[in-house]
Amino acid sequence: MVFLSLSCWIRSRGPDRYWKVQEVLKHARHFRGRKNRCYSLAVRAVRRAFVYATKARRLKKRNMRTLWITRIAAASREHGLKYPALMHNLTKTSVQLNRRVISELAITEPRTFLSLAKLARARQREGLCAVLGDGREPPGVFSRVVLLQ
Amino acid sequence: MTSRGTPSRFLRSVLQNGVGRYICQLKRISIIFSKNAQSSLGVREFIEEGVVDYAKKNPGTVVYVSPQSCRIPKIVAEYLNGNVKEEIVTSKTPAQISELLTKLTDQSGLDIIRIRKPFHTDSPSIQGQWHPFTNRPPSVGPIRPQKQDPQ
Amino acid sequence: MVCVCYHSNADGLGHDRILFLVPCRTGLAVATFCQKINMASGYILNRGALTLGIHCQRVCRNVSLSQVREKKRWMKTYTFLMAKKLKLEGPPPPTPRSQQPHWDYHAEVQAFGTRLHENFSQELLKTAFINPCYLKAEQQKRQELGVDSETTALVLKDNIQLSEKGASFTQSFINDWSRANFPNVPTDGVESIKRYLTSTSVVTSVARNLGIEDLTMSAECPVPDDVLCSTFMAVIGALQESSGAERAGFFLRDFLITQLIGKDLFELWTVVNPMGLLVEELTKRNIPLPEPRLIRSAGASTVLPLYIVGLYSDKKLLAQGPGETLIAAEEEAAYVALRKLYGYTENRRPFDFSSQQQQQHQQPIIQSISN
Amino acid sequence: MSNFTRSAQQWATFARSWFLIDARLQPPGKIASMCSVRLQGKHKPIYHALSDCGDHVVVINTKHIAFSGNKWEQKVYSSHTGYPGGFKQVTATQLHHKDPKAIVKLAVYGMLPKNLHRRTMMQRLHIFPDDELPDDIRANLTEELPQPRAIPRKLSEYTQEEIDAFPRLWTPLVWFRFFSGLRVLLMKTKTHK
Repeated sequence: MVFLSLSCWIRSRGPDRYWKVQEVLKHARHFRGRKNRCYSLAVRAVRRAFVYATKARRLKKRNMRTLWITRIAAASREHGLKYPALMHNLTKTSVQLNRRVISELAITEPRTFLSLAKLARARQREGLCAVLGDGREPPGVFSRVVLLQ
Repeated sequence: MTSRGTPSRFLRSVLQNGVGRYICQLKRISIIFSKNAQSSLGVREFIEEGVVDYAKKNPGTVVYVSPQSCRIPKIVAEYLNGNVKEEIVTSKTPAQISELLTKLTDQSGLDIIRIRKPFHTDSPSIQGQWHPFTNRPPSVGPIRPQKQDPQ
Repeated sequence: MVCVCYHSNADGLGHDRILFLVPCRTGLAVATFCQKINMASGYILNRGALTLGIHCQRVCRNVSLSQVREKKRWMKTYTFLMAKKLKLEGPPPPTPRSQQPHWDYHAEVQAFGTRLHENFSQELLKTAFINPCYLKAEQQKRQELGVDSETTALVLKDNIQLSEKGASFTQSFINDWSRANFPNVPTDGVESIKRYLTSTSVVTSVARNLGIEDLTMSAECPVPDDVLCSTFMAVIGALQESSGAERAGFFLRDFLITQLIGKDLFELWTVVNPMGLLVEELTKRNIPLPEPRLIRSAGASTVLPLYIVGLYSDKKLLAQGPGETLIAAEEEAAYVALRKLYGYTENRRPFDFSSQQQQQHQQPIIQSISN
Repeated sequence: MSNFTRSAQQWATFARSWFLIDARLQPPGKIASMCSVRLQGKHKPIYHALSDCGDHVVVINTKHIAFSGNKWEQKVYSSHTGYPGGFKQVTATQLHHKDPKAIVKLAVYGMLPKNLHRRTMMQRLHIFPDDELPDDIRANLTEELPQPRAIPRKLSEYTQEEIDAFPRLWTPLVWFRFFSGLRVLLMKTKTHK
């Protein structure tokens, strides 16, 4: 009685973990320290990284928006206008550019941004004049509007 | 997948494709299937029904149909920039296969990796990029003790 | 306890491979080891078999459980072996696509024409792909095989004529096109644009991305750059012969001239002394000579200074340019002024790459406007 | 404008400029907030937190800063040496006498983001107690910033004509006589008691 297939089994010690380990290490190769080669450390780091990546997909939108706002604020300050004033007056003049486009305009097309700022400034003045009206208060009201003019 | 761990590239096209004229980037497609295996049933059906139509619709693509004794039927697509893409079509219906073929036809053959931004340009600025002196009034001499009224 | 052993004198070094089959309580345990048979072999054998038997009992159970069908245990060692082999031997030499499976030359050539939306005459196109080096190599091969050259002569024409024709047409077309599109750029500039567009690196990259490499008949397998270049020119020659110069012009415009997109004039044209060139140009146009002035500077005493130099001519600002040093800034300003003079600025009109039918539609409108 | 070579354009866009702020009779907090914006580069539309695009700021006349209220006596700067009993507290006056740059420096340091870039950004802040600048720094300057607060004029700076022309509600002399008379009267009544 000779078993031939039995001798083929002899080298295989348990299940082949190699591929499973490689699947994890593949995502950890750029990590720092032993995490990029030791499985037991890598598997935790990779799991954490995936969690961060999932959360960051949401966060990215938020962070980008704050970055755009910072940039627009910086650019509008150069033209002597505050960010809320700029955005509010642009929406009032129905300029429907979003913050990404406006911030890109501020970097790559400074003259276009300058004209946008001028537009917002003009609208701001107009709005102020409209509030002030013809300079007379409604009857029976005394306010500082007269003094401002 | 994490964004730092995966390779990425910018949006681009092969040879500015579409600027002058559009060229279908798929140059060759070979459908490898088995004549009698069960897993290539859908492929066989597709070859009976749709392959001729596909070839007529895309005269710029050479379609090779090769029956081999194989368990896993596949579609090998070769692109103009030299990339080769293999798609396994084990037990897929003819509709799915034709959908896959249209997808392969429409692709550019560039690596399918994360694209950093959905827009890209070689010359981003027409009016000139911002630099620290863009919005400054011109002045003579290096130092400007400028006494602007802070409007 | 039953021991079944058989000896195999595979390696003639006196080592014997002994295989023990030890029936235990749960199953079969198997052990191989090499052991020099000597005086004390009986004792050692006995002991080894005992310990291994106990040891293998556990191993064996795992094995019998985890032996799953289609789980490729050999894969790891095999891939490592293959990687090692690849590292030792280097990658295999590339084979031409025509010698790989799935290749029909006629269909490929036909598809090449339709893919590019051009009407090639098939004969000409096939001739265009045959390089003289291929013919030479083929003839030599036949001679080596002992085939009589007279009975089975190679009735193929090489592409030298077509290639020459295509090359001259390309030169003249690019020349005309750049003259029409950059009326202000001097001859040197046009020459350098032409040189860039017909340079081997650009033409080969275009040819590779158009799939000409597969179809080219060449003696060597990764087609050498100059052969690929001449093949591309021959394709243009074939196109010009089969469907006229206009179509060939459109072909060149769509595939070669698009490589200019995103390129700067002075990337292609190396000007050693831009200021001298600017002075020359201005004297030609009867504009007073430029006068460089430092407009702004920042961080002059640091290692990261910025100087902005303006070029004034007749008290009017011609151009300004930033730079790391005063000289670099002046040079940059001269470049900017030259770009403005030559009309190769970023805010120029984009090149006209519209298709033929669109142009025919547009032309009457443009004429009516210009009238 | 737009036709710079790419390398030159890059150099120009990311060049560092040098700002000059005169702190004479200015509140240190306002000076510090101006400084911190510019040190971080938040006044540029190309701002990015990772791109290190901050500028240099030169503050002069820090000896002459002005606190409002009674901050000179009440504001306390605390520190701890780390040893037992090493808790030090000094008022703003004491600190200012010891080092006239310290108040502005601490104010800016506190307004910068608390990260690893903070020390780098502080190195781009140059503070001078007087209005004397070394020549190498003077050569770098690109722009002087307007002061955040209008400097009030002292009474000694007004000319006599201006003082005379100033509208007044009462004549001080008459009122002085009236008050002194009143006081005498009150004192008399007190002594009577």
